[in-house]
Amino acid sequence: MSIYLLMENFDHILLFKTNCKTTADKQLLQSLLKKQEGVDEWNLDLEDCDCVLRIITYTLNQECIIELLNNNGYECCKLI
Amino acid sequence: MSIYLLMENFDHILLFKTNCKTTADKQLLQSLLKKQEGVDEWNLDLEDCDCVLRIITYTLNQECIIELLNNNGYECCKLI
Amino acid sequence: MNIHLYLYRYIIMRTRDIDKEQLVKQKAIESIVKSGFEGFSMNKLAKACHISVATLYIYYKDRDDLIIKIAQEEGLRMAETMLQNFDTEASFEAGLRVQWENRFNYMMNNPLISVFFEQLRSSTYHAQFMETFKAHFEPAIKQFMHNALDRGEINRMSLEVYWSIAFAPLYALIRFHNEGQSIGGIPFKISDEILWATFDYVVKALKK
Amino acid sequence: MNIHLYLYRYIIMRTRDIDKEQLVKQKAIESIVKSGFEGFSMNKLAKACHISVATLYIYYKDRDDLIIKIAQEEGLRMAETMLQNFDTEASFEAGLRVQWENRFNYMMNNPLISVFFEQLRSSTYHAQFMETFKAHFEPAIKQFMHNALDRGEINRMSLEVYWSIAFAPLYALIRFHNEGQSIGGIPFKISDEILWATFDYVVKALKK
Repeated sequence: MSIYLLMENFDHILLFKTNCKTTADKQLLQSLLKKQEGVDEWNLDLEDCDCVLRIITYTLNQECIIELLNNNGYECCKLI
Repeated sequence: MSIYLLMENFDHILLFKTNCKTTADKQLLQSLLKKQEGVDEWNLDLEDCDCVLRIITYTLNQECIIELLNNNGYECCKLI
Repeated sequence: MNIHLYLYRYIIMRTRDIDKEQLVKQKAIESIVKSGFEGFSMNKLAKACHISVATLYIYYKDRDDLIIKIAQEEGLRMAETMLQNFDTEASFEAGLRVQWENRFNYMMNNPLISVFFEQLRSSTYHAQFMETFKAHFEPAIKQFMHNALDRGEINRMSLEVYWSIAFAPLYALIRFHNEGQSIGGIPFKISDEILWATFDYVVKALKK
Repeated sequence: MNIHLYLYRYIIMRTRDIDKEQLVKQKAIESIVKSGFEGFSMNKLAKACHISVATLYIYYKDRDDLIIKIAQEEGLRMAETMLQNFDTEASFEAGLRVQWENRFNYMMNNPLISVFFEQLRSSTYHAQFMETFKAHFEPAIKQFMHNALDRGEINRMSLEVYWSIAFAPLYALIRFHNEGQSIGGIPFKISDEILWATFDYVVKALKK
């Protein structure tokens, strides 16, 4: 393989560690994120211990999502 | 199979639940039971959660073994 | 309590129940198939059989002893099944046909057994299984192969070449059947037609 | 911090590293082989690759997405390997020989792959693997079989009969080799001699 590095911009992928553990949590998130403008795609990895929330957005920033979840009683922080 | 029941006497098999969990415990038991007259055969199931001690003896009774282990700092009771 | 009642209870409590022994063995295999040797414990087994752990330890020295005895017994049972109606003096084709019938029936009548054998293969208990199996099976099969070679029905070849031609196709079909699908997920159910069509190709391959 | 340094850091942090992607895939297969799909997690994988969990989630939506992509990629890789030097217009024997060579080399060069395939077979990811594999492999092999039938080199038979004669013996030998022992625990190492002796019997079975 001759090309080792491809430059790509991943700023539109926001990643969070949450405590959304159940399918009920996922449904609640569904209704929250549907109402939120700017969310192009999202998914929640229920099989992961960090319950990773992954959001594709070209307009929103991390703080905005963290606030949204916190306001609805969920823990949510940047995934490192 | 025409014979369903065979009468056998198993009074010579004594069974105990212990807290002998390690090979070190097993070695200590080895030295204790070697000195104890009347023990024909014995083994300790380290893979079992009850750490079952199984003793073949035609002369000793349960109390005798329980006392021996207790006196050496081990828990030991009849396996049910 | 009068002495007769006492004796009666004594006998009830201390009889070896062969039905129960079979149950223990059956449940042990089921449990090992379900959760592997690592997940298998005397405690779980006792619960599954509705007997006390102590009863298990009456018959088996420990977990290892129980598994070894089961492996040996299965080795014997497999050898006996494989030799049913097997005539060491039969022609190569007739003898191999009986081998296919017996192996096929054994696998079909013991749906858990192939998983259990796979587990045995990759365990330390394989040796005890094979020892018992071989002791009962090998003399007859050796005589049969010897006869087929003497009569010039087949060529001399290594055991692995022979086995992979003579039996790998049979076990592949059984596996497809057990999984309910063959190559690429196509639904599959074995039939006499498929079994014996495959057998004919095997015989064509091996017979001079 | 001046703007150039900032841009520099930005590029370093956000480049897609193809070597690292290969590492992730390799480690993922190793981890799945070792502890099964149940024991596999994004967290463990990130640790094994010395990268952050976030980096994994940049490229893969979730655990499922990662496994599906790996299954698809392996399906493609297997199809490509199996079709190397494979001429759909070749004679039946020559074509089957190339199939044996390619499958044998693929299995030998990828020691973990047979375990991984077994795991895929019994998982929900099997469909994605097979879809990709079939899309790339089937047109060529169908043309080859069609030609062999047209030329009257082999008889028409069901896919399962064909596969169990044509390939089950090969995979049996590879399995013996991988386990280091054959029937009854006899030490075994595959050789060209054994491989091609078995192949000759297979061809004898299938050719008219």
